[in-house]
Amino acid sequence: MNVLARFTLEREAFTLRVDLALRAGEVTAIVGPNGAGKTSLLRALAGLERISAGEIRLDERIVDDARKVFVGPKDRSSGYVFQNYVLFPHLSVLENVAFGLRSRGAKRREARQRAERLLLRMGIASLAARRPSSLSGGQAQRVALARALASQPALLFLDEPLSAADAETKNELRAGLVERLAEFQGCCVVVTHDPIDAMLFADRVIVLEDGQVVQDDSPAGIASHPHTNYVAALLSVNLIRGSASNGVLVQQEGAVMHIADHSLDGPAAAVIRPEAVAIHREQPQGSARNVWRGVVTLIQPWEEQIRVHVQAEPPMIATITADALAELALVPGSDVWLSAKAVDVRAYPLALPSVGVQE
Amino acid sequence: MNVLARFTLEREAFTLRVDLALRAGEVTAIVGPNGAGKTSLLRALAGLERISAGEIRLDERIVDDARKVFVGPKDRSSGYVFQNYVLFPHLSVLENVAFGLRSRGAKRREARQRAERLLLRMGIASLAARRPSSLSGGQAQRVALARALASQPALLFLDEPLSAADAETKNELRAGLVERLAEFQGCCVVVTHDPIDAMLFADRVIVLEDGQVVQDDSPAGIASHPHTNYVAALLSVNLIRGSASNGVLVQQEGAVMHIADHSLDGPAAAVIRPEAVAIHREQPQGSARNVWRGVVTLIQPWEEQIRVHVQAEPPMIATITADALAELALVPGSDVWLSAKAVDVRAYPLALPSVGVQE
Amino acid sequence: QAAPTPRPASVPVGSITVSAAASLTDVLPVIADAFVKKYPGTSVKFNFAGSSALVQQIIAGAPVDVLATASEPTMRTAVTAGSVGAPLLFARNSMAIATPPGNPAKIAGPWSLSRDGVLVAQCVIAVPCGTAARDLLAKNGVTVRPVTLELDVRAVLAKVMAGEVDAGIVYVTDVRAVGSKVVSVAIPSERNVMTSYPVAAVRDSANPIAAQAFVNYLRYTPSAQGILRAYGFAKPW
Amino acid sequence: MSSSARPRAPWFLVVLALLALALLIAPLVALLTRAPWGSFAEILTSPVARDALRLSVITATAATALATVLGVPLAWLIARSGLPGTGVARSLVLVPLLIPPVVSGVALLAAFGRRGALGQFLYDHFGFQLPFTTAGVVLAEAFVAMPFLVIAVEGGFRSLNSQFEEAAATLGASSWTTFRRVTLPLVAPALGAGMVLCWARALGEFGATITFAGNFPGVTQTMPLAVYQALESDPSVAIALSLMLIAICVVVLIALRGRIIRPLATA
Amino acid sequence: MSSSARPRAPWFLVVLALLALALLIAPLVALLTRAPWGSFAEILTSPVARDALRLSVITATAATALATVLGVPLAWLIARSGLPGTGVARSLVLVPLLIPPVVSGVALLAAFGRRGALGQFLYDHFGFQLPFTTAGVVLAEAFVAMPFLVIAVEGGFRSLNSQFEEAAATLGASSWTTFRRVTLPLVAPALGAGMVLCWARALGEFGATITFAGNFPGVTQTMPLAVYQALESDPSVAIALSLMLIAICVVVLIALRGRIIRPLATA
Ligand SMILES: Nc1ncnc2c1ncn2[C@@H]1O[C@H](COP(=O)(O)OP(=O)(O)OP(=O)(O)O)[C@@H](O)[C@H]1O
Ligand SMILES: Nc1ncnc2c1ncn2[C@@H]1O[C@H](COP(=O)(O)OP(=O)(O)OP(=O)(O)O)[C@@H](O)[C@H]1O
Ligand SMILES: [Mg+2]
Ligand SMILES: [Mg+2]
Repeated sequence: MNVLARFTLEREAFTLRVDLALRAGEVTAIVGPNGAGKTSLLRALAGLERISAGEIRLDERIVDDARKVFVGPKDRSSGYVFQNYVLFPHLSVLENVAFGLRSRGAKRREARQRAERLLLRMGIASLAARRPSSLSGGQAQRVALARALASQPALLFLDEPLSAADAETKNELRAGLVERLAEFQGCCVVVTHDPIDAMLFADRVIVLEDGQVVQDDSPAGIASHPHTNYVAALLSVNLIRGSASNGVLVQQEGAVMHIADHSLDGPAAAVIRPEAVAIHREQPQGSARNVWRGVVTLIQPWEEQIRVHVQAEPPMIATITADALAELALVPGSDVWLSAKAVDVRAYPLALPSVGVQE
Repeated sequence: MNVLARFTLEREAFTLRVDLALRAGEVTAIVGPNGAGKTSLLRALAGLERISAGEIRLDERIVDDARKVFVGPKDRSSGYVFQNYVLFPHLSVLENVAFGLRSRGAKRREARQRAERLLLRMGIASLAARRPSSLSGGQAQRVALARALASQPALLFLDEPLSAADAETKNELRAGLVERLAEFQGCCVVVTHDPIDAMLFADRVIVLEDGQVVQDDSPAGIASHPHTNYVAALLSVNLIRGSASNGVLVQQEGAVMHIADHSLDGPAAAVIRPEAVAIHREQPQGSARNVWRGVVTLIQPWEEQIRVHVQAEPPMIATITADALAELALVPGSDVWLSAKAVDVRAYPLALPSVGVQE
Repeated sequence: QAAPTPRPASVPVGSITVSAAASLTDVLPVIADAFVKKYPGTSVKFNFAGSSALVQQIIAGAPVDVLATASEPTMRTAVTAGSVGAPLLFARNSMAIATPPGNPAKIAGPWSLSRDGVLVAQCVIAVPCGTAARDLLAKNGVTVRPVTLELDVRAVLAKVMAGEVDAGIVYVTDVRAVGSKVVSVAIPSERNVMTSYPVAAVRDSANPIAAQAFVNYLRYTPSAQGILRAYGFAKPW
Repeated sequence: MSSSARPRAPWFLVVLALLALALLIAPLVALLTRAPWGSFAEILTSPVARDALRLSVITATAATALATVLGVPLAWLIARSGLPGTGVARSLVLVPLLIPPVVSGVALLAAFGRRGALGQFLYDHFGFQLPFTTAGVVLAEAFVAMPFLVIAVEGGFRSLNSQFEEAAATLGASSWTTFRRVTLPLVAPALGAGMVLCWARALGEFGATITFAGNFPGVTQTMPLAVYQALESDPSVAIALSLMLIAICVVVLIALRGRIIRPLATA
Repeated sequence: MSSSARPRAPWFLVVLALLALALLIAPLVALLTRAPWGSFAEILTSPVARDALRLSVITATAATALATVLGVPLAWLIARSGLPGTGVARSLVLVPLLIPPVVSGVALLAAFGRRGALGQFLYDHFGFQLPFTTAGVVLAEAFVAMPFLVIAVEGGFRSLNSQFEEAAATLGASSWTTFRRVTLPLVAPALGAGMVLCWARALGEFGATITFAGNFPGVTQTMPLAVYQALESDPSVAIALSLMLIAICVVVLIALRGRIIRPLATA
């Protein structure tokens, strides 16, 4: 099923404004900070929330036009996996999974049989008789997914499906989800806080901030050309935004950064990978074109290396080795110099046709 | 304050058994899977739960001996930051922070003034008059910390202090916490699911699994010598456990792995970093001593590279480049060969004096 | 004829409280006004409730001075408990049949009550008006199956007024009190039964002189008896 | 077994709570001392007592059933529908709590009596009258006791997380299916509590019953009416009957314990 | 403003709910049609009505205060203390709901009357007697109405997350401080609901009051007693007084709305 969503949803102190087309067979990830409107978007698409203006179409059929037409969630043939699963506590796992089939008119026996087959396929047949309260987070997640998939919806919504799981369970669930979503023929939307999930599941990533779509791209596009600080932080890279001309990127705050691409002109952004930022205790006298001062705020081990957060203009995260850390004798509060070669400051134009960053 | 905890805590289907000494000025991280008993341990130390046998001493004073002696939480001079903060919803931020001071006998004015000073020091003075319900997760976390610290406890317990925050907020909070904990003179215990936090905050990491301490070491020690699959998964490395002799590590399941260290003998574990595992479509004819078959289960982008999960004996996660992925044409379900050089299989003895891994 | 009034030992003054049966709610305040007029310096307050509740209260030490009940058995309970002095009968009442306005069931006398389809309300035997109703029906030789046995006579009357029943066996005084809201079917005195209202001074009274004065006033003065007559009560003798 | 370490109760509160218990218990104990223990068995096996007890249990149960069938939808409407006028409806629910029961009886007569606005219609068209019938007792008890059920169940609906209903809707359940298979099972504890309160109140109902339905042994004379009647002739019999009523209730409550009384409040 | 998309109410439930409302409203409307509108003002301004109203409001408020001071600790003990015997205490709380109010009056006389077990002690040592005084009215009303408060507040305590109390304990608060500064403010909604129910029940109390405290105008004659007395002489006056009682309650409830009635159920 294709989805066309072009609407505004207003709340007391919050407005969500989107204009999206989602295609069948495509998995779209929605990422964004707390309170950006990710859940609200999903709820509006699923019919759990009414929009204030605009319209939502499923395959040309208008399901919400903010006035008279409103098709309820039960008639949108959508499956929803809630962030906290919301399994029915008074029903067994099997009854939970059979619920949607029964609701859509299947006979009791047939519904049970189909639910059993699905549980089997998803490898959780042994849980059939259990109550949701006795399931671990990972098992509950699988049951919630089975429940949503049981009646073969054309639309699937997943709201932070992995947030409750611990590290090991998460990996296990991730593998299962990837497999399941690859099978899924409909249109699927996944909300997540986790960059790995966004990259892993999605054919397309939509970044939502403060009720606005600020970026809408392939996972690779998002990863290589982050538009906002939020995405940069998500990907653990440094982002600088400003205006480019003659090989120089000027930030609004006034900082100047040399870039390799001299042809770039106008609004632009640049990413600097933490590995490309060097730290010095004295002002460096090398070939690096960009050199600036700062104060260390945080030192954190990261994989086999060390990440150093530096408050500077612009602020940076630099990755150094443990040896380098010891040699530099850095502690939070140390004054340092940063340097980055122009060639490592990967710049790209910011302006996009429809997605303006209003700030 | 030093803590001596040598006790058993029994629940219907769960037993927590610990024998720990925690030293003043030291930050201890507790990590472990869901349901391992991390929160239970903290609660017993704070006096929110009674132990079933054994004893807990704070600086030689017995505060719980499972029989007659039981010193309640209010007399253990401990501060507790709950996982979900548990700020008092009917009090303002200032009143929340002043609560402990008032409870411990300070006059209203004095308590307010001290609370105000603390808010100022923690950079949240502007929130003083707000109600907890209007705070963002990050702000609430800071207020909870301020509240716990206000009456200058000798013991500080933090239960997953960052779990509710989004990626960006998390980084910001982390920086604040590191600073705060560095200042803290007492004994501090932090529960976390996040390896970064454990490495970042802690002088010492205790791994709890199924109510047992399975590893108790420095962050570096844990990182280089994980003892269990949980820790290995946490650190994103491959772990093999078995018995070593003559440069061979034999897994219980029967798989054999060549290691560089020929002197190792008896129970041992080995880690193989994902980068050290090579993937081939055909059986490789190289120098690698360890070669075995498997099936790809999951392919996930990770930083600039790709992680491939392979179901094999033993199972592995391998990191390859995007180019290699394209060249090998891997999809979930592909049959592959794995190889690892003996020199990359870093083995170490497993047996520890007191912490046996009962499985 | 007027009975001789015994001379009070001294002049009654001060306040008294009278516990009285609910069926005296209308008449007693009027008599009390006359009493106060006769004995300036006195005042009378009332505590109206069911007779048996009043007796319970007095046995439990209620601060009242006079007890007036709607039947002799309840008064006897109080006397037996030693809570009140010797009772005097101060009024009697006879029975009447009340019907809703228009007398839809065409009740003509006690014998009509046994007709099929006539809904009759009466009091339960445990209360005075129930005993009287039973005696009345026995005296007239009719067997009636009432639809309800009310716990007090006003409840019977309420059912009649609401038109829920076709007839109710009540006191003459009750019919008079509600005026045109019911129709009264009179019962000739030779076929009727009488009940008595006793009054007594309470032993623990804080104002025994005024209490006894009120008892005597009620029983013996023409003005009190006149008011009682005006409200439909019969002479006590 | 470890127990969660509860804070010790402040003595202050314990003293007040014990005073409260004393206030509740003292009259009960006093009743026990006044009970005619010698003739107890005789009183309780008398036909009047048996009839009244049977009728009380039947009518209180029927009234609870009626109040449940009507009250649960009302509670749901007030708590969940978001329809206009629910605020007014919520106030109206409290009215039977506020009027003295005897006046409730008068009001019921005015509405459902043979000459009452609705009762006349019933009588003229079906020859059916509610007063003086067992059905009338049930109606009077339901009128007086329904608010307890509605208030308790409304609380249940209100504190129920609406996510469960949303989940059911996304699974294609109609609003009636959702109500029957999700909402109702989830408010079971509150419903149980409400039904217990309703049943207890109906069992003790006196004023509205006698005023509306009258008092006839075997038809409309429930236990409380028998108690009143006994009070007129022999208070000790009244006490014996009251104790019997209490005993039966306590037995029922204990029998339902865990299933209903425990979650009574948590719901 | 967007509104959360609520499912439409099944017509079935709406019909039943409207029937329930009809059952509750019809008697009230019928009462209104019977009210003596001509002499309404006169009746309501009569000294008897004014005295009774004043006394009713004062005693119901005092009884609510008493029930709150004693009942809140009792509810807390039952819900939270974990002391043995709380199950029994919880059943005992329901007893006043179960006994007919007049029997409650008899029981109160047996316990607190001048010849009663406790009353005699009070009278002999302090020359103080409760029955037939305004204090007695308060006691009778508190006895009958306290269970409502206890049940509502116990529900509040029970559904309160104990984490808040644990947090207070880790901050060094004694159990009394915790109760006063954390627990009590957090159950405020349930407490409000309980107090409203308790007040309404006390305001309508009749049987226990007239038996235990008598029917003395200005001293113990509350509105329901005045209604009863009026019923003896002029039922329309009784209806007028009842309507006044309802009106006052509704005004009070509306005045408290949002503060108490709204959270009534959510608590
Ligand atoms: N029921 C509600 N009433 C009023 N405002 C709401 C409601 N639910 C959410 N909001 C507000 O709407 C905005 C968007 O909320 P939403 O739940 O969609 O965010 P989100 O992106 O899902 O955030 P998170 O990552 O925290 O789940 C927020 O500012 C939030 O405060
Ligand atoms: N109140 C309780 N009653 C009974 N069992 C409990 C209770 N609380 C926790 N448990 C059980 O005790 C065990 C340890 O729980 P605990 O909360 O300490 O785990 P945890 O390590 O903090 O897990 P998580 O990472 O999920 O917070 C679990 O098996 C859990 O099911
Ligand atoms: Mg969300
Ligand atoms: Mg935990």
